[in-house]
Amino acid sequence: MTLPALGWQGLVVLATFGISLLIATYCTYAERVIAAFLQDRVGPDRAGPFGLLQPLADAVKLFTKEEFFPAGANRALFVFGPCLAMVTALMSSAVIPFGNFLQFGDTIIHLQGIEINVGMLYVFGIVSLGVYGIMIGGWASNNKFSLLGAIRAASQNISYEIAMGLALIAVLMMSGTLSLREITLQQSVAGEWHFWNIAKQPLGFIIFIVCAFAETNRTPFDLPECETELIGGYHTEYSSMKMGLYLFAEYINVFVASAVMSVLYFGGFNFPFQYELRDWLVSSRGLELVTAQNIITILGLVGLFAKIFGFIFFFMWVRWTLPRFRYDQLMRLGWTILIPLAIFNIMLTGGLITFGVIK
Amino acid sequence: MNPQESAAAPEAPVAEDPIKVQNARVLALLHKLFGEATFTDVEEPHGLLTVTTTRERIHDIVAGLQQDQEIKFHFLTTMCGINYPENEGKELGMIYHLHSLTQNIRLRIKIFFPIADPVVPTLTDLYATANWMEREAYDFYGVIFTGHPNLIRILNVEDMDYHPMRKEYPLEDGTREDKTDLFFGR
Amino acid sequence: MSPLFLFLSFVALLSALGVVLAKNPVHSVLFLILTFFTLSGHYLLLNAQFLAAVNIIVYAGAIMVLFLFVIMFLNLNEETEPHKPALAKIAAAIAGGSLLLILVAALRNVSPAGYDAASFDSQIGMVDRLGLVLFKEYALPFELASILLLAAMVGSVMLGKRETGERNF
Amino acid sequence: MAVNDTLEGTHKIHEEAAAQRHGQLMPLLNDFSQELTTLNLGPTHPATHGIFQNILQMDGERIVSGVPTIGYIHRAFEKIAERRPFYQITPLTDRMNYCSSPINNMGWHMTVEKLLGVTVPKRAQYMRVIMMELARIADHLICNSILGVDTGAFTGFLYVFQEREKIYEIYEEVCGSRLTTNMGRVGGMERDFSPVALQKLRDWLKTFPAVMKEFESMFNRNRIFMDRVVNVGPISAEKALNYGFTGPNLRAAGVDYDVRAMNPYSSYEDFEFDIPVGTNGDTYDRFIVRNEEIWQSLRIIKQALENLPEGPYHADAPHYYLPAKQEVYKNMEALIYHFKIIMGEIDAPVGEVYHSVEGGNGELGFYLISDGGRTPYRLHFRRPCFIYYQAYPEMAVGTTLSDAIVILSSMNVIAGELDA
Amino acid sequence: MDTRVPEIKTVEAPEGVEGAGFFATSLEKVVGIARANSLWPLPFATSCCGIEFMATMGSHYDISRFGSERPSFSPRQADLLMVMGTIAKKMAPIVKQVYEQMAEPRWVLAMGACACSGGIFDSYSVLQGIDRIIPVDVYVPGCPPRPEQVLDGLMRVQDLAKNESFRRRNAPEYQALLASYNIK
Amino acid sequence: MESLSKRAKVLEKKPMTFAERAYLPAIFQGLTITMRHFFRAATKKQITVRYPDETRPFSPVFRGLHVLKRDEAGRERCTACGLCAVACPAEAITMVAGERKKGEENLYREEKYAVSYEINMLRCIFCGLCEEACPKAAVYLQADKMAPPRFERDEFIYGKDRLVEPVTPDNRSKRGIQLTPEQADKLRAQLA
Repeated sequence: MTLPALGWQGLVVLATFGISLLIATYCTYAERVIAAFLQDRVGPDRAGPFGLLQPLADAVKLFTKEEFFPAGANRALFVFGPCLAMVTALMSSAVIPFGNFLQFGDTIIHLQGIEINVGMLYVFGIVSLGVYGIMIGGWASNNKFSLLGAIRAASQNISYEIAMGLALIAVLMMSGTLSLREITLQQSVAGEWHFWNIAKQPLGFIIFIVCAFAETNRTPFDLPECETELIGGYHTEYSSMKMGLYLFAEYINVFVASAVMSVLYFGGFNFPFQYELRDWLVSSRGLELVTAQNIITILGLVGLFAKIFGFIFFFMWVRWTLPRFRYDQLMRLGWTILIPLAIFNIMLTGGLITFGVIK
Repeated sequence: MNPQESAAAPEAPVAEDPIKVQNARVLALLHKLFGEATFTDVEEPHGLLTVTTTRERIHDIVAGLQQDQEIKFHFLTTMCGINYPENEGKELGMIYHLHSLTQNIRLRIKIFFPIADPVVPTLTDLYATANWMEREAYDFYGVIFTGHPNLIRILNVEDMDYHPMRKEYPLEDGTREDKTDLFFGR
Repeated sequence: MSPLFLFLSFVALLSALGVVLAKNPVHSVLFLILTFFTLSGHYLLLNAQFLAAVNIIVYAGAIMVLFLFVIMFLNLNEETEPHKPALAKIAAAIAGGSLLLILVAALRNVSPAGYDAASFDSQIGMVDRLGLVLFKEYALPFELASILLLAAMVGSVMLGKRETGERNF
Repeated sequence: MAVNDTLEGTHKIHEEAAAQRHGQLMPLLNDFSQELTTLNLGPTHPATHGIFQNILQMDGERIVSGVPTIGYIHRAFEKIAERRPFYQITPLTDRMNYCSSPINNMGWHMTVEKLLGVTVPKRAQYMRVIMMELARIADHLICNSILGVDTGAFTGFLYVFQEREKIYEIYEEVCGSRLTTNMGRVGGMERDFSPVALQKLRDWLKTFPAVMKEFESMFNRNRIFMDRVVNVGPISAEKALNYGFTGPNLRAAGVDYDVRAMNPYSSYEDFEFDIPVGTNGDTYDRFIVRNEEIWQSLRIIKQALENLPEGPYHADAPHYYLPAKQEVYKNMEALIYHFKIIMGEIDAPVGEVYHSVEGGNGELGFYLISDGGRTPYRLHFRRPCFIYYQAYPEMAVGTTLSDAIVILSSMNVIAGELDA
Repeated sequence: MDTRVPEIKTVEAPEGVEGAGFFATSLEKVVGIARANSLWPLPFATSCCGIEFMATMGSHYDISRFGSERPSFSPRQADLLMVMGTIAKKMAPIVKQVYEQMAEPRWVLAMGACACSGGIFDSYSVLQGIDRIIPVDVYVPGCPPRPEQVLDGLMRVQDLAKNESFRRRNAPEYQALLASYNIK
Repeated sequence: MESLSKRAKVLEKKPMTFAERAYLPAIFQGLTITMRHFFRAATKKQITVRYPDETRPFSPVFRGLHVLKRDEAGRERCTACGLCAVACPAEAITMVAGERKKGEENLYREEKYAVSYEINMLRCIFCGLCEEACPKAAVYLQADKMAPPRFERDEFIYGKDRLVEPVTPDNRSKRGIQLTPEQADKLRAQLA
């Protein structure tokens, strides 16, 4: 890789980072407005036009709020907890292929932070670390509600990781690669008709999305922080931006989960008839192939974000509709329903691949 | 005006007030079970049979009424204390409202006792619901229920040193500053 | 030896020491997780990406969470730590020393083989390669391991089974 | 205590005090083994809504024992009532079960009317029935939707709260206030239903069933919700009676005791309605019994509205019912009565009377002893919450923390009524 | 119909925070506006007023328009302590403790007659106004206040927040105010 | 237990069907309901009243802030009889009565008047008993005004300066006895 290309790639990484933060920030706003609309309300409308400055107000307020260290809390870990939650949340978006590539002359910029051939495992590993932020924070708070929240978070995340992993394996069996980019590209190959993975893996997708809800601690699986039982759960004792980091981390996780679902099951940056469109641009509009490809890439990028926002909306929609599970019911759902279903899905996929029904 | 009258015993003669008949029946039963001398001041204010007895008998009577298969006073509606400072030797009282759901008969039993010796047997062994009612009576009037599993204040703070519902204690907070009006004297 | 390797080794040793020396068991666990991270770093240096990721997922992401879970639940800390008798300390020192001795003796003559850049296969640590090796050459141990896991699962189900008459979990 | 202390410090003092005071009752509290933890649920916990405290002994997430402490908003109703003339007690009753204050108001008025021997005209009785059933709906709506909130579904709460707003509007048209209504007077209502009020009521009767159906379809057969509530915190009929349960909580246990049917007051005998009963008294039963009672209340309101008789809206009792304002300005006799009533110089008969109405939470009783003065000599309120909340520890023991919260909110414990 | 109050005063700093050292720089102004629009309430609801607060949260009034729909039941995260309902003497220490646990900047809104002054409950067991134990910034009269009044009260708190130095906590006046309540 | 009322309606708990056990139908039902509300909120008129900018209509009998009425000639109606203070359950009303002096007939309607009349709005529970108690149609709770929130305790003692309604006919409270148009015109002329 040439140095300018490396520089461009660095910019892409930075952009990914920035976009994650921006989306997380405005997720708080979206959450409020969507919740309000679902509930026949209007949501924040007094901070800036349509209340668009609401997240900024929240952020500034949180930054200038007094720091607290609860008595008996482990200070180092108390600070470390939210930092870890934030770091792990941000790390996972690095391998998401947000777009194909842009080509300017000889420089090719892949719209992906970093391409590694075990991308999916990377995401999975980072996500599995996310729970440490919650656990450490909850434990360091020296509060029983926090500890209960932390314990719930730990057991919930471990349990649902298994089902999630098993659901992924079915995708892997079809794709034969762990690279997210490869998986994306396989879902649409020029000249061939390819379905998105959702058509081949409907059951796997349902399992995956349920697990995604659980991994991001969203209703109906928001037991670690459920307000009516544990007050705030693991972040009960946190004030100021440390609490803000936890909230942020949750939204970034939602964003990443949405992105991963879009990439794995909904074709990532592919959109229907993209190659036909490219060919049409070249043939009828007289564009160069490179330019046409760049346009397609940009459109794909926009399309992927549309998918991601759709999923984020779905996350919020569900959150404001459903009651939450009880702790033991949640565990039972994970272990006795989702995991067997996921295993069945693997067997089914294996069978279908063997008999050549899907590829 | 008293709708309770309408739900009367069906076998009551037409001529008589059904409530009166029913009350007479209950009273007869009471006399039969516990003896006539046990009850004084038998009244029927607004159709509700009211008897007064002594604290020595109250536990037996309530237990007997609860176990009686004919009338089945299974339900302790409420109990409350009362304070008549003028009645020498009977300053404090407890008033029990029993209810037989199956026959829809209510019964009010009163007991009175001196304020210097406010000791009453508990009913918690008969009715679980008596627990807090007795704690409330203890809290408000200082009635001591022997045999109560946990006779401590329920509504007021633990370190309160008087029983506020007794007539001698004032209602007001005393720290209220914004009341300058003594003119209209309440 | 690249500086990265040196750095990772340094951190690995330091955090491994931390595991043993930390007073607070929670700190110990956190040091252990750090150790696993550095080990994963080493795997990456060895071009074993899959192993690196799996190491993080399985060890750091799952097993250590359980460790932490248990420690938090038991709420171990300095006050509740039972005093260990001197004999146990001496025995531990001897046992540890022996282990060190054996390790040193075993590794004394090992000379790390350099690699031949010409014949180096960059795909050696990749998933598909690993899978082939695992399912061809080591199929039997692999299946045996799965039986072991199955036994463990059955055992845990038995342990976790609800007593009759108990409500909820 | 220092500012940066743990949250738990909030109630540490209380915890210790409570542990001391419950020492002899709950040996567990003093002598708990390593695995048990003590958790303070309340007084400021979000799920305790009102204010009461539960000190729970937890084994992991399971509750081993619980000790409730109440009295955090004890306001000395009974003592205040001894110092207030009869008509000034109405605002007090508002604040007892504030989710359904009209029922309290009417119950109190009927008690006084019983003492005074005043007969209320039919129209006023029907008006009272309408307002009381509206209040019951409002009460049950809030209880059931809060149960939804406590299981994590906030949206249903906001949907039905809009209906509560509409009920508030009707209250406002009828009496001039939204929540603490101070509605009605001894002897009838303070004013007739205005045309606007009747129109609002009719409109509401048209739109409400759809919302209620929607609410039910969001919860009634939703497995997540059912799993949370079915067989959670059951109580048998015998136990419930022994604990003095009344109202929906008793009916959920299968006993069809309803004051409206057993001892009808205010013309309840004129109306057709069913008494929904549950089967085993669990949280789900309490939920569906309340939902069904809302439908039954709607039935009653419709009947009362259809058959609303013409006539005066208050009794002809010049000694007790304030004369019309126009009369007061002109008529000397009316002015004298006006003064006498306001100054509390009416001659209430000596006597004692117990009257009960079916409140939002059960049998709401008023035991009034009058010695002929301007104030009651003794006024005891039979507050259903206070009586049945004692059963809470027994219902919660053996369940999880989440269940305990659901049980608590399904019991509909209103702090104002609990502590009086 | 004009339901607004004709005589709303322009903003005034609460007792103890006016005086020297309280000049608002533009940064402080920005922070003030941000804080004003993000007041997370801690609903300390004990009785009737709590139900009216629910109405304020409800669809008809929607407190979220003011950025305050996230009730934080943990005092650490709350900016505004809304005391709603009767505070009995048994409850008083808890109110005080919750206030002490809140992180600066913190404001207190006493909602309803009971919290402000005891209301009709002039009895031995009721605290005659929470300002005997904690400093109150805004009083909302009414029993219970209408949601309109609650929103008015919230806007008064916003006014306070907008015009306040963010070094409020270190100001000697504020320290003196807290000291007078025996809050460390 | 036997039936007490003979009108009991037993609500059976039906066991869950397979579809219900599979979570999804109920979830989709819930999601459709909320989505319907979402679109209703996004398209039709919203329920929310944007308070300081819009206001909700109050009922004409709403019990809001007090007003001390004047009569059609602009004289204070209150005669300081004290009934309102007696009727107040919160004991929030205080007044000092005074004798009307010669030459004050255009100020006070009756021979006795309230020299000072104070309502403690923090104590007041807006129950309306004072309005009901007033024999002179003097004190009313306005339907269109509420007691505003304030920063200081002392500001809630409403004296006559804030309670007595303005003389000008257009600013009179709509509650209670109102001026006829002719009376208003007369008063307007008088003021001018």
